[in-house]
Amino acid sequence: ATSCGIERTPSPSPNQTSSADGKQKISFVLDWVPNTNHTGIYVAKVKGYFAEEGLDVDIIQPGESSADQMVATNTAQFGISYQEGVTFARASGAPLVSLAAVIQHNTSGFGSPKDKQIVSPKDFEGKKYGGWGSEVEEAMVRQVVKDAGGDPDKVQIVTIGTADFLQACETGQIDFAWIFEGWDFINAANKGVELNYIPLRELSETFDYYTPVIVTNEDNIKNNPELVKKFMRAVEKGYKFAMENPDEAAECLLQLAPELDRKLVVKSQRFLASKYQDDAPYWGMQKKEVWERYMNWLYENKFIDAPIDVEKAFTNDFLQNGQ
Amino acid sequence: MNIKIKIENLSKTFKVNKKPLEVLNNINIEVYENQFVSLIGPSGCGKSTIFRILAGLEKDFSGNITVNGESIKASSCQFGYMPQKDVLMPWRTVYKNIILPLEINGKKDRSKKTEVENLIKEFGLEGFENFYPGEISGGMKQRAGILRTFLMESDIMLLDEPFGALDAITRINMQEWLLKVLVEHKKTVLFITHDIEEAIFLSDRVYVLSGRPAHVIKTLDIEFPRPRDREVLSSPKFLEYKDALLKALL
Amino acid sequence: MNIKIKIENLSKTFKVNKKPLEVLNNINIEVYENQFVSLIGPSGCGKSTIFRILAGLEKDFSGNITVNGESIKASSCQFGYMPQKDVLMPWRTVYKNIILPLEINGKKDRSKKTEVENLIKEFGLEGFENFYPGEISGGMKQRAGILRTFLMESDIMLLDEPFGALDAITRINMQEWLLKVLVEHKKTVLFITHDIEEAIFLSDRVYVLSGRPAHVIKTLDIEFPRPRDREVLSSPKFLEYKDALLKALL
Amino acid sequence: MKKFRNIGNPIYSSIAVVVFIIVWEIFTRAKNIKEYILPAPSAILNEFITSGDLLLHHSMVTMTETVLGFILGLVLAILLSLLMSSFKLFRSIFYPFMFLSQTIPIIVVAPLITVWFGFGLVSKLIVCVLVVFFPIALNLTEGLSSYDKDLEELLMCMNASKLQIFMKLKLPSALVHFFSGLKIAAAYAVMGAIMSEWTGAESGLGIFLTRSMKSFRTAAMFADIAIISIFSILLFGLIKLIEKRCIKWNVKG
Amino acid sequence: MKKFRNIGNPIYSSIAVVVFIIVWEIFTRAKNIKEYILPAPSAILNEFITSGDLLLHHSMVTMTETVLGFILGLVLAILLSLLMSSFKLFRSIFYPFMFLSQTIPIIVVAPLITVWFGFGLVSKLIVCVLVVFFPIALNLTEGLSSYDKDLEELLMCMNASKLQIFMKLKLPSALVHFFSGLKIAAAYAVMGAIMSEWTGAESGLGIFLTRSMKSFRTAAMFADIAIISIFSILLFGLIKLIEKRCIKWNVKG
Ligand SMILES: Nc1ncnc2c1ncn2[C@@H]1O[C@H](COP(=O)(O)OP(=O)(O)OP(=O)(O)O)[C@@H](O)[C@H]1O
Ligand SMILES: Nc1ncnc2c1ncn2[C@@H]1O[C@H](COP(=O)(O)OP(=O)(O)OP(=O)(O)O)[C@@H](O)[C@H]1O
Ligand SMILES: [Mg+2]
Ligand SMILES: [Mg+2]
Repeated sequence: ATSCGIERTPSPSPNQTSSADGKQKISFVLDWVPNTNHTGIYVAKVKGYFAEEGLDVDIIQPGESSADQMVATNTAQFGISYQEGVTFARASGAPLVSLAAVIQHNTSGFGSPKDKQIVSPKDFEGKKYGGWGSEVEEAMVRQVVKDAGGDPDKVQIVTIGTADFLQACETGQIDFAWIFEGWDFINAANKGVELNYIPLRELSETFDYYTPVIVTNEDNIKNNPELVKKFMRAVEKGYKFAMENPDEAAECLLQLAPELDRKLVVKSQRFLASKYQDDAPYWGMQKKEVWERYMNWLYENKFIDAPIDVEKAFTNDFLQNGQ
Repeated sequence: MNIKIKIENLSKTFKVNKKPLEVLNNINIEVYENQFVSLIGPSGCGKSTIFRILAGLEKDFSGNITVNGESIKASSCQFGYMPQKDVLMPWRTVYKNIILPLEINGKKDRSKKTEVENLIKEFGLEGFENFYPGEISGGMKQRAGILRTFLMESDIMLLDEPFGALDAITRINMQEWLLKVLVEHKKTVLFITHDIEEAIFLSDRVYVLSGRPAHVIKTLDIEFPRPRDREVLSSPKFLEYKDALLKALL
Repeated sequence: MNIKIKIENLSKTFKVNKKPLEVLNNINIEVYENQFVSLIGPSGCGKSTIFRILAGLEKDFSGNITVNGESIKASSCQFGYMPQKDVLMPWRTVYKNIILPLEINGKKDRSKKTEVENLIKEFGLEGFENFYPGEISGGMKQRAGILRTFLMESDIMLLDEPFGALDAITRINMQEWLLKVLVEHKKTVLFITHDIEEAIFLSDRVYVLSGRPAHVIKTLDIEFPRPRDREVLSSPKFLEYKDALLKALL
Repeated sequence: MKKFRNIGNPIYSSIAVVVFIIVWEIFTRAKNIKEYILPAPSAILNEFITSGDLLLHHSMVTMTETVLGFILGLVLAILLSLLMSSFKLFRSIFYPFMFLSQTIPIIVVAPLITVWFGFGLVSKLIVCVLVVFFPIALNLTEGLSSYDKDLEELLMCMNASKLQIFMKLKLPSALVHFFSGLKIAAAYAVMGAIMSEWTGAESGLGIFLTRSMKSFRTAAMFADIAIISIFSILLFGLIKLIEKRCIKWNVKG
Repeated sequence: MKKFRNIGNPIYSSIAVVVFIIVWEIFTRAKNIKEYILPAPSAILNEFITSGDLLLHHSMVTMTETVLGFILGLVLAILLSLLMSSFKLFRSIFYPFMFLSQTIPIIVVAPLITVWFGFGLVSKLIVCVLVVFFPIALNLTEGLSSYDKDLEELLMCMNASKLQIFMKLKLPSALVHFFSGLKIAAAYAVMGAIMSEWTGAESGLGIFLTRSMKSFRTAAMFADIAIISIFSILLFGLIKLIEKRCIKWNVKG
């Protein structure tokens, strides 16, 4: 069976045409707008690491919806996803494989304006949580409250869709929300709003999953390991550069995505520089326990019909220059 | 006798494709109360334009028009006006088209209803009340138009070639009806026709208009007494009138 | 002489609001080559309906119709047909409306152009070529319609009250033109009118139709020689014909 | 021959839809297309069965929004068209804003709308109405100025009031345009409700849609879309029915 | 009096827009509204200056998509309308699909479109065309069946071919409807291009929009929306201009 349904042979993919200067043209699809999670990719592109490997990478921004299908079908050879997405994708048979954890630990958590005095999940009781409306999200919030000995039913969960956390807080519509430390938290600081922040990784091991991750599909790994190796070598180099030179890395990102807020990007980059590798022996390493723990939680809470084989969901084989 | 309509030095020039088209040139017409006045003249000379001006549908003319002693206002129409082209609403049945003026005046009461039914019978439209305009003949449309005009209940009627699509017999019936209305309802009628005999038979006075730009080239008072019957048509006086009008037209 | 149009036992019933309306009842009409045949009859009797059937615009009739010896087909029309209501395209100028048949037949060449210009002059429409239908008078619209029908260049013309909105003088001109065309172009004409004198003056034969449902109540052959001039109008024979037709109509 | 504005025989269209579904089923099976790329109709149908209750629950929410939004949008559109065709100044001033309102990408302003008007019905209705009113208002406004000028003159000669001219002439003349607008709006109405759920909602087909999308349940996503389509078609059918009653005369014209 | 279909005096509408902007500016200043809730016009203007080059670059991309999409959508709409008004069977079969195509939420199927048609112009044009063609096709189809039946009969008596009846009668009669459809489409066209960027893009106003939104640059986001609006208005103006030339006679009729 081929990985992609429609008359498209996975290898060589028509998307892997050669560009004019003989480089192999491939597509990399983001999960969101470009941000500091993606810096390594941008560095690799700007600094010519991809070119050194003979690759010509188009970095593509999708719409509001996830781009996992594009990678699963090899429409794009590589992309950004997150552990939950890969788990769901694999549960439904899509052959996504995670190649690297961009950030070693989950850098998201619960943020709230200082004056709300929310410092532990127990304080969530009687407060309004603004979420984007996912059932998984809701279950996780309830879980952390329960873990902290609170009554999850006392948390009022309102869906704010795509509304911005800060705006929603400002107008008094919510009290706290799930935010990214390296993005929303820093944005709030920039805007002069003081926040309380409870990192998720401190609340539960289960929820310290990998987000985001770099993904490809099984076919590339099986039939095109050279390409994957080349690509990951450049990416790894990019992220290493970003760890060492956050300010210059931020410039690389801003060069290709100048629409972003410079102040935010620079600060965020400085924050993330130490978070990429964090306590891991090398950048991008993924642990089976992390994959398993969260997958099991999803299964126990009936979000997936059957456990998936996490061994197939990720690989560290293409890290550390493929050692 | 009161003067009902007084048209003084009426001139009108259209502008089409930036070129002026002089249509009316110093028209003077007087219509007295309960009089029947006809306009005749070559096709395209400007007869309908006079009516449209009276009805307030054309602005930009020069001259003076008074109706019942008052200058006409652009926004209101004091006439029962029947346009040359029969304009019926295609989405209304014949009956609904006819009673449109009653709807507009809010006079759709019971007593009216029987009056309208009788008129429909008299006009030979019985049985066609629920037909749509697309389903009746040209002459029937015209009769519906006349009836509608009558129901506008103004004491002055402007009729623009009302009998043009009617056969001889129906036309005679309609002429008789019109004369009856003239007497019974004390109406004043201004009438356009191409039928010279009709003009003479019906009118107290006939204005003959010249070709474009139209001016009055002859004013002929018809001195047959009222009520008239069709015998006048064969009187020598009638032939005299006819000759005079034909000569003026040629 | 060849028979051009043969209508045998033509009957037609409309259905409106589920009730049948019998309009034509066993009509028989014959028209020979180069003949001028008129239909007269009370308003609403079914004259226009006969034309519409001939032109292929009404299906569902009973009876037999042959034109040039062949049964008429629903999909095509072998006539120059002028409907009773003048239908001009409001978005085309008078000129563009007139030459529509030429456009359709793809005959818009140079020589045609001068012919059309001459006709426009003859029809008194000179100077109005670039007017839109909303800017010309009722009689002018009718003349444009006649001209357009002539340009359909069929050897048989069906004219439904073509002169209804024309004044006496213009009407005479148009009658003369029509007779000229009849002779010069060897046309065959089927004609509807309400003007009995016109019917007699123009026709070789006049059919008188009864009221609805229409059947032929009189067939009158007019035996004036051709070419005719207007003197026949005052001949005793003419008055005889007129009386006969009037009697039939009453 | 004189049959008028007919979307055609519903039998043919039903057959066409059925054929389309069968071809789709065969295609996905023959080509062995993965469910997450394009689920087979049978898989979608299966989803209807397994997630039936859930879909029903979400549907009810969205239908309510749609119906409310459609009615409000309709009322607004009629009101605006009346004002615009009655008062030139209003038209001059308002027409550009009406047009501009459509050029704003709802997806980006949805969060702002939430910020301004809070969560809940108001924000949702604003989005719904924004989507629905425009095609109706534009078509109706155009329609209200395409009447027979001769008939208007006639009515003026009868000294009909502006309201009477409107009711007896302009409105009937505008009906064809009006219904064109309604049909376009019908196609967008359910989508409008879906978008309105972006302003924050707990249930609704839009929520189900994003949830199934994010959890890679493509068949469920298609089941959701199918419901959206079916409901749109129902709305369309209703409008068609009303149109048939209203513009009956045109069949005869 | 007989002035016809007029969006009104452009002076009034310009004044109205200017007044609107001034009120907005005063409002945000007086109420001291935070820029990230609602930026003042001056802040947006400032964004035009500071991000001018960038906006221009992205604009060019989106304009190209819009123009291409609009033209293609127009052509498709005309083609479909022709087919639908000429062949009853085609109409029966196709009308429902045309309608259904509008009920599919593009935002969720965008990735699938990319999977089927790849990154690049094809996917984008599909989305653009999908948005643009519908209002035109629906209005044109309705328009093509609202002609004067008497004129049709006349043409039939002249033995005009179907094509001739179409060209000389149906098309001119459908123009008002057609332009209504075009105007609706004009309002959606740029939005369509923006949506098309959801299928994956590197530049375009849609990309700028989400990037500025997600990095909390609300003023930049509004500047982007302003460009979208301005371009839509330009498209509308162009259509208005063509309409004026095409339906000139109606002013006189
Ligand atoms: N709206 C208009 N714009 C320009 N010219 C017009 C307009 N209405 C009428 N005319 C011109 O005015 C002249 C007189 O037209 P009018 O309809 O008054 O003639 P009429 O005497 O009623 O003719 P008929 O006996 O044929 O009905 C015509 O030449 C016509 O072209
Ligand atoms: N489409 C139709 N549907 C129903 N009835 C119709 C239709 N067309 C005509 N009729 C009826 O047929 C009858 C004859 O109409 P037709 O137009 O043939 O009369 P006509 O002899 O031409 O009259 P006129 O002299 O008034 O023009 C009328 O009673 C009319 O109501
Ligand atoms: Mg006239
Ligand atoms: Mg007739």
